[in-house]
Amino acid sequence: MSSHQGAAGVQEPLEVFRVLRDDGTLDPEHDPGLTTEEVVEIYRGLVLTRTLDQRLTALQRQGRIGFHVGSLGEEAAILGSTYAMRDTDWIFPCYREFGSALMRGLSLQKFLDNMFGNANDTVKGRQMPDHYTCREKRWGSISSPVGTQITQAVGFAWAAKIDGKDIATLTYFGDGATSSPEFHSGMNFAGVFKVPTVFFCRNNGWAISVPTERQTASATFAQKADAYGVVGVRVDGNDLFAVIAATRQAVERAARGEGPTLIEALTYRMGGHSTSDDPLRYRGDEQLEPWAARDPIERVRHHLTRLGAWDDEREAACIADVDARFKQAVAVAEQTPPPPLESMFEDVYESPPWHLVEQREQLIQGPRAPKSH
Amino acid sequence: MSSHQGAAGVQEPLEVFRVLRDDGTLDPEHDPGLTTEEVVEIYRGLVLTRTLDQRLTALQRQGRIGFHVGSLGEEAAILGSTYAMRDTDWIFPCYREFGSALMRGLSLQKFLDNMFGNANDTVKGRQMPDHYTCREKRWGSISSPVGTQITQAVGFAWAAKIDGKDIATLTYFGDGATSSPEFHSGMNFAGVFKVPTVFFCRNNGWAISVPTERQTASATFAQKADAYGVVGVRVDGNDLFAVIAATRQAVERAARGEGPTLIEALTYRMGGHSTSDDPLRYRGDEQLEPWAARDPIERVRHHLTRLGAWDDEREAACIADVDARFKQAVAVAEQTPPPPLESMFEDVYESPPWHLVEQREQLIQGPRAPKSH
Amino acid sequence: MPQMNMVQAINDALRVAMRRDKRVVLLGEDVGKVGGVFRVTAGLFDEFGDARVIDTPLSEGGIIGAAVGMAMYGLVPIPEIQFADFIWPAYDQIVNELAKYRYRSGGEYPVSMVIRTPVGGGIRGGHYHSQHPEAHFVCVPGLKVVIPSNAYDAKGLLLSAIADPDPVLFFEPKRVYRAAKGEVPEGEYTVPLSSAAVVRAGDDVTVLAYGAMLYEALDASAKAQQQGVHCEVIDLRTLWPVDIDTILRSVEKTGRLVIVHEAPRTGGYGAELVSLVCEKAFYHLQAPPVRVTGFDTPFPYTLETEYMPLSHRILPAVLQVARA
Amino acid sequence: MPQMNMVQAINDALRVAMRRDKRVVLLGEDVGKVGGVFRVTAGLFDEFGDARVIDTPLSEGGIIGAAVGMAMYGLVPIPEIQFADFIWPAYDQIVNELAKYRYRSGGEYPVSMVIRTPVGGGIRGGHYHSQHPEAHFVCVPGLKVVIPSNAYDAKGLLLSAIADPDPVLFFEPKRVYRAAKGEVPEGEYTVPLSSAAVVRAGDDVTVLAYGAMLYEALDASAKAQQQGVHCEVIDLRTLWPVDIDTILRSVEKTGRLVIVHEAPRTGGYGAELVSLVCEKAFYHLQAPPVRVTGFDTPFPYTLETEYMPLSHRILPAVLQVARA
Ligand SMILES: Cc1ncc(C[n+]2csc(CCOP(=O)(O)OP(=O)(O)O)c2C)c(N)n1
Ligand SMILES: Cc1ncc(C[n+]2csc(CCOP(=O)(O)OP(=O)(O)O)c2C)c(N)n1
Ligand SMILES: [Mg+2]
Ligand SMILES: [Mg+2]
Repeated sequence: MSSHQGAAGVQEPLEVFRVLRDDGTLDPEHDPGLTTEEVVEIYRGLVLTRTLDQRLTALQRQGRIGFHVGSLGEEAAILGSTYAMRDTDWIFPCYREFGSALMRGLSLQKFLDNMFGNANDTVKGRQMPDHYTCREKRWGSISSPVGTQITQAVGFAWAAKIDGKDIATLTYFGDGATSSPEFHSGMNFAGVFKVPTVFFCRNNGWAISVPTERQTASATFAQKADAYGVVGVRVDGNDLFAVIAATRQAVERAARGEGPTLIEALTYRMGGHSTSDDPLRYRGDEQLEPWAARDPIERVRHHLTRLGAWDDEREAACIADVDARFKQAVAVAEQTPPPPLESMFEDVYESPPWHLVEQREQLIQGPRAPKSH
Repeated sequence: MSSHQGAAGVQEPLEVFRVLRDDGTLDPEHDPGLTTEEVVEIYRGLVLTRTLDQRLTALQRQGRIGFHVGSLGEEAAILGSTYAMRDTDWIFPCYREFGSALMRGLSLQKFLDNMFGNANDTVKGRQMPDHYTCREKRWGSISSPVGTQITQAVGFAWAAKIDGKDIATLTYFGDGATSSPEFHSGMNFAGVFKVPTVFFCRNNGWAISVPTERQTASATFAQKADAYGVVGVRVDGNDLFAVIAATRQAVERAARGEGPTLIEALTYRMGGHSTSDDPLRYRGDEQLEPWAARDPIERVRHHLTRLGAWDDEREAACIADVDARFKQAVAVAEQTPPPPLESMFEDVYESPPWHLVEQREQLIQGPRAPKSH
Repeated sequence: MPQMNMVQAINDALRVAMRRDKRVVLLGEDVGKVGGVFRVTAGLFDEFGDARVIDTPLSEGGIIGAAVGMAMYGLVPIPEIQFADFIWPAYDQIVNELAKYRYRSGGEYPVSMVIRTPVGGGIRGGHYHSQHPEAHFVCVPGLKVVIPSNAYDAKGLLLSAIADPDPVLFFEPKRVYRAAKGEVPEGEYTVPLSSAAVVRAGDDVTVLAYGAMLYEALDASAKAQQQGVHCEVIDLRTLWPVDIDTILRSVEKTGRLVIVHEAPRTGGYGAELVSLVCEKAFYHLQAPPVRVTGFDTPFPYTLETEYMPLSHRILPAVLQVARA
Repeated sequence: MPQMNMVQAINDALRVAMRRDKRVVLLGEDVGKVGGVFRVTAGLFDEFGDARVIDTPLSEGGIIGAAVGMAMYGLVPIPEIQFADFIWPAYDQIVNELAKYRYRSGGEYPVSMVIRTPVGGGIRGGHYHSQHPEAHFVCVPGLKVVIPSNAYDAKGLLLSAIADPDPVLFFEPKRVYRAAKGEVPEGEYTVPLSSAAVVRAGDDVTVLAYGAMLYEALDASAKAQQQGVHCEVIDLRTLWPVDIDTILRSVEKTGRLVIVHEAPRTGGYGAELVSLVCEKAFYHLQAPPVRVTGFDTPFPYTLETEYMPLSHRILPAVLQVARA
């Protein structure tokens, strides 16, 4: 059976995999079988993610941080897929998945340190906000250029395979990134070498102002898998349980040595591209409505409420808790000084060659910039 | 109907389109309807192409030219597709299609001038052999880097579309080139903007020493079209009539405003990658046998012989004619001096800026290189 | 004459060119409906439509490759790369194709276009929204490299670049996109390529600068003047082919040279300027030429003002060279 | 000691590294079964198998991107780019990712590898099989750039590069792949990075060269000697970070400088050398430094020996500088 037929055999191309029904119950055939406690735990993460998004956007509007790129509306796709990966697996992020990093164990404080680019920032104030790193949690390094992490995720998982270790990688990217050369090479190499990578495409409808129909003429992103002999699946990205189930299947496939999976998570970017963007220039708010009606967090809440595991009181307490922790972390981050001058010259190489030593001295001996932070 | 289904509707992915039967007759349903004279004319081109290939390889072995990259076994795919394009259409070649250029009207003399890099070479002795240009025949410029012509062919056809002209482009590339970023971007842009480009993939089994199964895990190259919402077809590349019919359909589709087509022509590289390559290092000669049995030129000859339109005598005369013309062209090319020194500084810009004027004077006033040609 | 900032002046140049010549088309990411992430193409989609102001898929290589084909056809493409930091996926098409097309085809296929892209730091963009990559293009035969420092030049240089028969990299110093305001004539006019401007006359030290750093050079020069050092500040405007005559005329007068650029020092464009001056005016030099540049590190975020060669770093260099 | 040419020496270095360290893997186009189009990896596929000597699909960006991921995992990838002319599709991964990884991750993800690629002209390859692109990499903070001129150094430098914690571009001058023969020790040894070699001592003119052009510089220097001009010829071996001390020591002695490289002059690496010397030894210079380089055109085919800075062009430059 050709891989073409193989992929088609799994599902028709336009079919969307769903588990969480409108009435809040789960399709028993595909229910990933989480305990209620586990679902509550993830739900708290969803609330944390959304609340932080709102608070960070406010901080940016106040001019206290320079930038934020949020995940409004995409929380279930992001947290569900990260949840489904094993602890031993590695995540290669795009720039929109702070919810994933926090779920993996990046501390809120470290996250905020990065948003302020202070001396405690894991990336030493060298990158924009939302470009932290968390190696100890097997979570990658964020690059602004679109798509570059994709081939890297493949190389990492391929290396593990060469090394005989059962480790998979998951890489996040958007619909726009499917047009990048890295998507093409990453999928192709993964297909040829049966690399255990999960390609997780957040199809959120937009690449800044460019809509998906301008990104590709293919009917779906999932079907692109077929061009690489890779299995592709299309999942309701606003359905936490479907995302978990589909990602788990992909990891299991990887662990069985069957290679990569492309998951297209159908979701929607409910905010602007970032705090620098004004989506009203190119998109009417009415376009949000159908998606608001299928809000990924509301849907889990409905499910939990039905089970009696959540209510307004717990919701309020949860948000209050986030707010308190956030306030505290912001206070610390804002008081932390900027990285020291000499840190600018560290990590270019393992140790600074003569020219960087010279330049470091020049900077330190020289006058300070007037608007230095 | 989604494009996925559309493409699938045309043919099953593994089906190969054929017209010329083993007995030398044509499948009447798909017969492109050429007159016998037309077929004879193309056949002469096939013989010309193959004979030149052999003669040029010999010249290289004698050290009279530096390099040759031939098309042994791929002649029908190359000439058939060029034949099917309208005169007003443009060809964006790879490096292996001198048969196409000659068919379009590049003179044998100009071709040989390029092989010798002499003063009459259309590219002024600046590029390696087999890297000529023929704009007056709407035939592009050859680049050694794999795949770069693909997006350019798309841009050209797109420009014609913007300009309201009924012009299509055909671009040649190999199976290896499908892994390049240019294939991905070219197919994607063409799909999104419904650009009238014919993507002609010569699947000749190899990218130098790398076999197709190392190039992609997809069962066919044609099915890659689907990832871009583009129609893909798989054709017997050793069947002149099938290649002509499939390419004509693609051009007609383009002319109707229906956009691009990807044609995978199944053929085989019967020689080394180029005169620099020794295929015995990675491929047994027995692998050639099934393909030799379906030699694209023999098959047309069989067809013509059956019609009484060709015989051994005509074959011998045809080859003798090629040889005579070749000898004559080589003699002229070999006697033609190298390009003048100052030509090195032309065409970097439309007119040489101060620094190139300076450098030109330095070179001309300075000593000559000992091994100058 | 209307007052415009650089964004408006570039927008105006594009409009002028598109009105006059149907062959001019814009393409890039977000250049259409939204008018560019810096609003440089604002309003052009509405005026000229989707066929001439084209939002493309996210592929810089595809954008430039397609533009090469468009230019071969006879259109005049003006592709935008959203940030210069994202030009690298198109580098192969630029270096191996665009720059060499005329040459490699023996003149049969001249391919020209203007690649517009915002460059430079000072907007808190970290190392992926601050690069200033002129060195990567000046070293490629066949390309021209242009960078305006003010609104008037931006429009005039862009109109020259669009009319130019060769491929031009048109760098837009985004730090002064809005700050560099001035009078800009309506309609057609050009500022010729390869002509530098002496923006401040002086006899003591020649300061070569361009783009956003020109203002820093001017600021430092004003401060140097208070200490009795008179700088001649030259806005190069075209980086390649550079206006060597204006540079030499100045250095022959001052005998002292300071070069300012944001990009890292090593292998930077400043090295070429030092070398050219040494080759052509060595015996006029009374002190070693000095480069005031970004450091040899990726562009940082929090410390960006310490990284950049701002006035506070130019001034001591000028004084040192003057007194050497 | 066995005699080896440069191809054999590099092959031997790879074998030594792979035998000693299972983490070392090779990947690239045609590096496997066929052993590379220049046979540099010959025999390694047979010895180490398909998982460590990997023929990849045709995508340089994929090769380097995957190698970055492999290095993050902890392997020691040695990707090959078949010709340096084809490195541009990987330029984004090299410039924006590989070079910046350690920095941008605050040191959490050091990513090192050795990218091997044949460079330079003289093999009748025209402009797509002759490029010598060091300038495009020396200007990128975070990269190291190495180029041997002989078999001994090739092996020793490659073993150093493989052990180095930073990413290294390892350029192989293909014009002398087979001609540069010499004694090469078996087994392990290293030639340290960032150390130049004085290959000919002299008091009159310092000549800086590297790779295939070193032989041309030596030839010109021998001829200059017959005219009474004594050149000190330095093989730079590592282009960045360059061994500045060795250069300065020589220039402080000779006061005269000639730089030779195949790449085009403008924006070339020679400009950085001129600038460094001017900054650090200006008052020792008794004549303007001269660059003898490829011309500012794409690399031609028929006229390649006229294009390249061979001995016949170096000699007059040396004499001119000596007598200036
Ligand atoms: C190579 C590259 N080109 C352009 C950009 C500018 N840019 C940043 S995000 C973005 C859109 C990405 O869209 P998508 O991949 O769908 O991800 P999303 O932002 O929707 O999550 C663009 C064009 C970039 N960062 N990198
Ligand atoms: C970008 C690039 N990488 C590598 C090469 C070296 N190279 C030349 S031809 C070739 C194989 C191409 O194979 P394919 O596309 O199948 O075309 P074919 O030669 O079989 O016609 C390679 C790797 C190149 N020319 N360009
Ligand atoms: Mg998106
Ligand atoms: Mg092939």
